[in-house]
Amino acid sequence: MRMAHVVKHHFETNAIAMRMVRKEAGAAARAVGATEYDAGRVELAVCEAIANAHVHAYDGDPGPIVLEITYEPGRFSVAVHDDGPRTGPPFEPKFPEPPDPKVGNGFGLQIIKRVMDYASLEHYGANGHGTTVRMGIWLK
Amino acid sequence: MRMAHVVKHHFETNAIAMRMVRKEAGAAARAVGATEYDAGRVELAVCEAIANAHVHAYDGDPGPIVLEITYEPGRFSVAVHDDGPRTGPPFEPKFPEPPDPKVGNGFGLQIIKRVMDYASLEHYGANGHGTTVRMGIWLK
Amino acid sequence: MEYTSIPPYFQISSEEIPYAAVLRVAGEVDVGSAPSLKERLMGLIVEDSPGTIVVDFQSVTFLDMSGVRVLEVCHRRAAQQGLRFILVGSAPLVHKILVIVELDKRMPLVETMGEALEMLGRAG
Amino acid sequence: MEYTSIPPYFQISSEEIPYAAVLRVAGEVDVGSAPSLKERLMGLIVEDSPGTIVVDFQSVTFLDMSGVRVLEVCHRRAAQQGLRFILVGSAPLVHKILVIVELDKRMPLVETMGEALEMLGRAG
Ligand SMILES: Nc1ncnc2c1ncn2[C@@H]1O[C@H](COP(=O)(O)OP(=O)(O)O)[C@@H](O)[C@H]1O
Ligand SMILES: Nc1ncnc2c1ncn2[C@@H]1O[C@H](COP(=O)(O)OP(=O)(O)O)[C@@H](O)[C@H]1O
Repeated sequence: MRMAHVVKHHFETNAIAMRMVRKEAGAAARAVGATEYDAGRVELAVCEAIANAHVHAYDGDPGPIVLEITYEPGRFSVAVHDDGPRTGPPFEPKFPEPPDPKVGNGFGLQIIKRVMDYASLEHYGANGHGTTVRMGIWLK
Repeated sequence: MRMAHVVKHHFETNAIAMRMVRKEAGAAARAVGATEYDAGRVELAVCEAIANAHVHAYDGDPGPIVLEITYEPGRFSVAVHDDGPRTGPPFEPKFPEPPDPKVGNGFGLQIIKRVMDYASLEHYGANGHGTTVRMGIWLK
Repeated sequence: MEYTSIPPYFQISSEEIPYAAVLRVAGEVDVGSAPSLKERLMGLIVEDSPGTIVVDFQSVTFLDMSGVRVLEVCHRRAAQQGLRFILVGSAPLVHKILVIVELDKRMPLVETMGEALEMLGRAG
Repeated sequence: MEYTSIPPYFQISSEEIPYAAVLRVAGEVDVGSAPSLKERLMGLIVEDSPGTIVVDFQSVTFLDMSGVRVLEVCHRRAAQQGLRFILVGSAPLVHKILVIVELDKRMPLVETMGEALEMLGRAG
């Protein structure tokens, strides 16, 4: 049996909670054997995923996030769920490839994709079902 | 207005989740300015509170915990809620004073009380309502 | 979105050297500290600036997109004023994000202050 | 409750010196690593042990009640066999928990290996 060990984090998108949670994700990764560099990758990707939720799902206002950390032997994964956008058009549920340096779009997701060992995006439309970013790293 | 910044952690009492959460609590404290020593105090107290829930609320089996971290300017606090004991007698909702070195009882709570700047205990009887330990440190 | 109530986790200092202004940055550049970085950097991009702005990132331990955006906008402003930007240092992960967003294609990225000074010498 | 699947965050090594067995412990002693500490400590408390067991905690970064309980039970077993226990070192917070549980009243707690060796000299 492969045991999964899960910690779910519920918080609102305010600057200090976002900082605490980013650091917590790094600490959780270190706690199960991630190197400093790998914990840094997790912190950066978590930071960008939460920032996206803050900006795109909640227009920069506080809104609820559930960040789920899962440890299984050999891998450490994170899912970031938001509940938006409350308004605005649905977006393509994929990582922009290539990002558009002119409008500056697409780099947040690009960073997530490039620093993590795997990442995916689910979007459930504009009717309040929200967006989930799933990502993870392999642990040696 | 004094803003409170809250992160709620939901997990089960298994060894790895308990380790991750203890480290997360320390990281959250550091993220808002706690010294290494103060973050260590938080880690130790969280460790003992979760261990108590694991042993006394759930008889050493996995059971649900909600650990709530709150940052407010000048203070960092933690509440640990469990949902037990499912069986067994209700216990006195207070910190044993003095602890009993012969039976080895009371040192977990004693440590919490002595390493944190404040701590309190609420117990809601043996009918499944559970126990809450609240504690915190002052930040300079 | 600045964190007004938590202790600073970001330090910044500046110095003038021949042909350049040097901005030394240490700690974490994130959404909470990026505004201070922007303010200090913009403060160096003024009429009577020396020809080059050296941003020393050797002691930066974290950089996110909000920090990258500050570098981008300040670099653009500097270019408009005919000033050159050199970015020094950067830990492996900081370097990685700079490469991902292709900042390395838009401004010189060197590893040490020595290399930056050498570039100044060549220009000056 | 041992963590079988995560990398070790706890190191232990032992050495015999005149009149004593020394156990050097490093890293975190918690519910996951306390069983290994117990096994190694109990392994030193045997018939032909030298008179003293020196437990060097100078590199222990975390100690919780499960670790304290191991020290207590091993100390009791050692006493039954006429062996002495000396605990060396300990970071401020590790020291604090030892004082709270009053282990400092039940076994000598010294700060350096030098002090421990001095005690051995006196006993030996
Ligand atoms: N959590 C989210 N909720 C809604 N839309 C999102 C979310 N994350 C990303 N997006 C959409 O994907 C696009 C690309 O995101 P990203 O790569 O982070 O670049 P940027 O944030 O700079 O636009 C965004 O512009 C936005 O439309
Ligand atoms: N979360 C909890 N649920 C139920 N009972 C608890 C809980 N925490 C503490 N207790 C009770 O308080 C007593 C003292 O706890 P503690 O100081 O940790 O010492 P110990 O765990 O060694 O008994 C326990 O023996 C137990 O009866």
